Amino acid sequence: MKPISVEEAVAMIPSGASIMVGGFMGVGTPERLLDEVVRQQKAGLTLISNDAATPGKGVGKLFDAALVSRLTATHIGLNPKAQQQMLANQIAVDLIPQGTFVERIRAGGCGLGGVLTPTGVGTLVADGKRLIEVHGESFLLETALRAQFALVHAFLADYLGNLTYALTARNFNPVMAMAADTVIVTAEHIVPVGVIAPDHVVTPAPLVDYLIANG
Amino acid sequence: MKPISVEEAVAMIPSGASIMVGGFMGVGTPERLLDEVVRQQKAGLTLISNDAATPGKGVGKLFDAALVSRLTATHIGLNPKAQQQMLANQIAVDLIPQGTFVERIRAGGCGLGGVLTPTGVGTLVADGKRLIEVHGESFLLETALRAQFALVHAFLADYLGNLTYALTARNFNPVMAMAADTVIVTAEHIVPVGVIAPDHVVTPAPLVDYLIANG
Amino acid sequence: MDPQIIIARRVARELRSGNLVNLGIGIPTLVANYVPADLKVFFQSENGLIGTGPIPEQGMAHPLLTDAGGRPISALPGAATFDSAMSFGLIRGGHVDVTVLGGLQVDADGHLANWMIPGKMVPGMGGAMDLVSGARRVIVAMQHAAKGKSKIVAKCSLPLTSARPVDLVVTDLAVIGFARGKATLMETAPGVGVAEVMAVTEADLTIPGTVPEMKL
Amino acid sequence: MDPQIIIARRVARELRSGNLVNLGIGIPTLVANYVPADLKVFFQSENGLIGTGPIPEQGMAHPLLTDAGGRPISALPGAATFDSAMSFGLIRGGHVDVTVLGGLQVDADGHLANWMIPGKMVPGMGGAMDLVSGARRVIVAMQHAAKGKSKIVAKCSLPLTSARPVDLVVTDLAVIGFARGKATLMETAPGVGVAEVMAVTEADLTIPGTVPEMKL
Repeated sequence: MKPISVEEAVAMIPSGASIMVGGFMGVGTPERLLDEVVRQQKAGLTLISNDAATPGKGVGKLFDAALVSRLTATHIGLNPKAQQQMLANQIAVDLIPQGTFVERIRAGGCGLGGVLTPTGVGTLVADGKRLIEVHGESFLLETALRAQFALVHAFLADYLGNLTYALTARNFNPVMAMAADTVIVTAEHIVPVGVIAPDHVVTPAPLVDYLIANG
Repeated sequence: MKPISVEEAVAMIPSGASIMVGGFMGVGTPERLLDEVVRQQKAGLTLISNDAATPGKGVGKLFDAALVSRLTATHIGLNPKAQQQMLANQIAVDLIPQGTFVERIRAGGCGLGGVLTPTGVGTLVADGKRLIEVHGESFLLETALRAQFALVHAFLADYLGNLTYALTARNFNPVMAMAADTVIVTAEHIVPVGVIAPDHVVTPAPLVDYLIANG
Repeated sequence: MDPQIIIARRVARELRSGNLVNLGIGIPTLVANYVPADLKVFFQSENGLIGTGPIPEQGMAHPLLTDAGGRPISALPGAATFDSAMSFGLIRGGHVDVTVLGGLQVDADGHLANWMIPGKMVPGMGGAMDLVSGARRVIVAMQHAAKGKSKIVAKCSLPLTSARPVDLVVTDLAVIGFARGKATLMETAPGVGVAEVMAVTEADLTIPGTVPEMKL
Repeated sequence: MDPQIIIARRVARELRSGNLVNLGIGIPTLVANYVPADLKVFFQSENGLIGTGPIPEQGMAHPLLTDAGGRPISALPGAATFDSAMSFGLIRGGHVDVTVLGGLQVDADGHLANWMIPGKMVPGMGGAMDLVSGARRVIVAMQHAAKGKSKIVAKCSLPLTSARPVDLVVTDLAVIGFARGKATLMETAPGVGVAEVMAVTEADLTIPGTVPEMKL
């Protein structure tokens, strides 16, 4: 893990990059990184995020600034701007079930090619997907999902990069921290090594590439 | 969750049942439950366990008492009795890679039909399995694994059944606690509700059917 | 009684002690208000919490403790938090005993449509498809009709949420089950007759010999 | 120098600061003893720990903190523990930078056999197949020959551990790489000549113009 400024971190992300962003309706989202993505006007992004949050909050800021060109998400109904941009074909949107979304990312992070899920069988979600039978039951083959960058928000980070999360701000952050080529983390608190007990670490240090330093 | 005596708990397990037992070389194994399984002479068991531990320790006790008739495991090289029983065809043994073992159990617990893994492609492990290509890469289809009973060992259990695990005794316990029809737990310490912080719970209470009471 | 409250109160009677329950947004959320205090039900919020509590007192809300809509909630003693992989492992893996969801349409075979209206409402399915596929029991809580049109239809015209039929539909007029795979009138709301329900229901309903009145 | 120590010291030189490293049992375990103190390497034990420390002082061992063989170990400050799904997610997902494993045979194409001898040794593969499939770099640490027979063979006669070739083999006599897919003699052990290595190696080795001596 390397401590880095938010400006330097975002400067590494090219326009057109694929980014996974943690958070659920803006809760547990690395706001400082998104503010800087907007400031540096990184455009044409492929965004992988559970939802579109709301205007002005979390990944909603990326829609406010019209920086997203492709989106994989599970629900964007609470962000009218994202809805408008989708309906106006400014964004190519892939809406998928939330359990499938998280398993595809987990598969991407854990070296699996994909998973078989019952979710979506017999619905529009099955269109174009392989149906695989196991012991007489039908499942959809859902393939692994990865990104170039994961933007992750933690509660505690220690000097090595071990992470914990708080309450419902954990959500997609731990799986995303495994599924990207480069993992950039903001934390509410940076603490010395040993403050986080081994049993409480959720994301072990070697998964973290960059931690946004204070100040 | 229902508190129960170890005698009553094991009395629920019929001979010939399939049981998953947590632990890695006997570390993190519910010894009290296994002692009672031996005392009640539950025979013809289908055992799903990472290894065979060593004679006298962990699931090794089940081999000492010759109670196992089928075994799915990843490594039994450190238990000569299990090796002997396998070579004498007293036990049908399915040895599978450890990452595949845990993903199959996780799939069983999470309602997935299976996962695609690169592990074992081009080896003996691939015999009789479906090979599935995703984006030009080959994966083995490994199907979900469940049992009738999971015997789980925790570090802390609260009065509701929330569980935490200690250090390397966590291993397969949390995934097994999701992948069986009936989940029976022993804990090093039973503590009041609220002693375990929400962020530290690893196995949430609703997954636990029975907790072995003290005394 | 307010129609939504009839529905919420009736659904609450389906919950059992020890159940893990997931409530969707809208009417389902109201169900929590009518669970008897002595019933120990675990409520899951799919953004990563078991043990959701009421809206916090003024000044006590924490920005990192919210429901799936991003609104502040509290947590009860014995609550557990977890990531989304675990949350949907619980849902898909059959560990959620009951899910209560809103509906746009339920048809005579018990199929639910509740996530999109082509050309009009395309918000995404969120967790709905996993909940209907994976929960042990799926209960739909919705008004019987909208704008004078029955929401209990012969065949869903809207895209299905799952190929798996739901177990129970509770409306402001009736409780409908799917014994032997066909919509069956189980109960009527207080003061509502069987004929009245049939008149406002598009789907063919099987009518048993006796149809009791809902207990609320 | 003891052959095992030659191997362990040479392998240790392959590790870089920040690497997540998994050491197999046997000779690989010795590698940890030769990592320079200023090199910050994370060692994983696949039973659920990153940050393995040395064997505990007398009386300090804890029965719930062990290595993959069930033997007491310690944990360094900043250690992390996790379940087996996470442990193998790290391994299969390419998060382990280097794994060092023992071998029974490695062939000219870099294929490793290290988990069974049909009719003789059938212990199970444990984590070996996942490690070879998933780690970024696979290093085999083994004696060059056993009972006078080369372990660097033309073609593995024993069942393969993975279809994926290993990256480096370090023996008591040589370092062998697999540039362009073919076994290549990279270095010789101190005092060992190229001819001597070739004489005890069954596989055809590509011999570059210069073959430096191992630095230990």
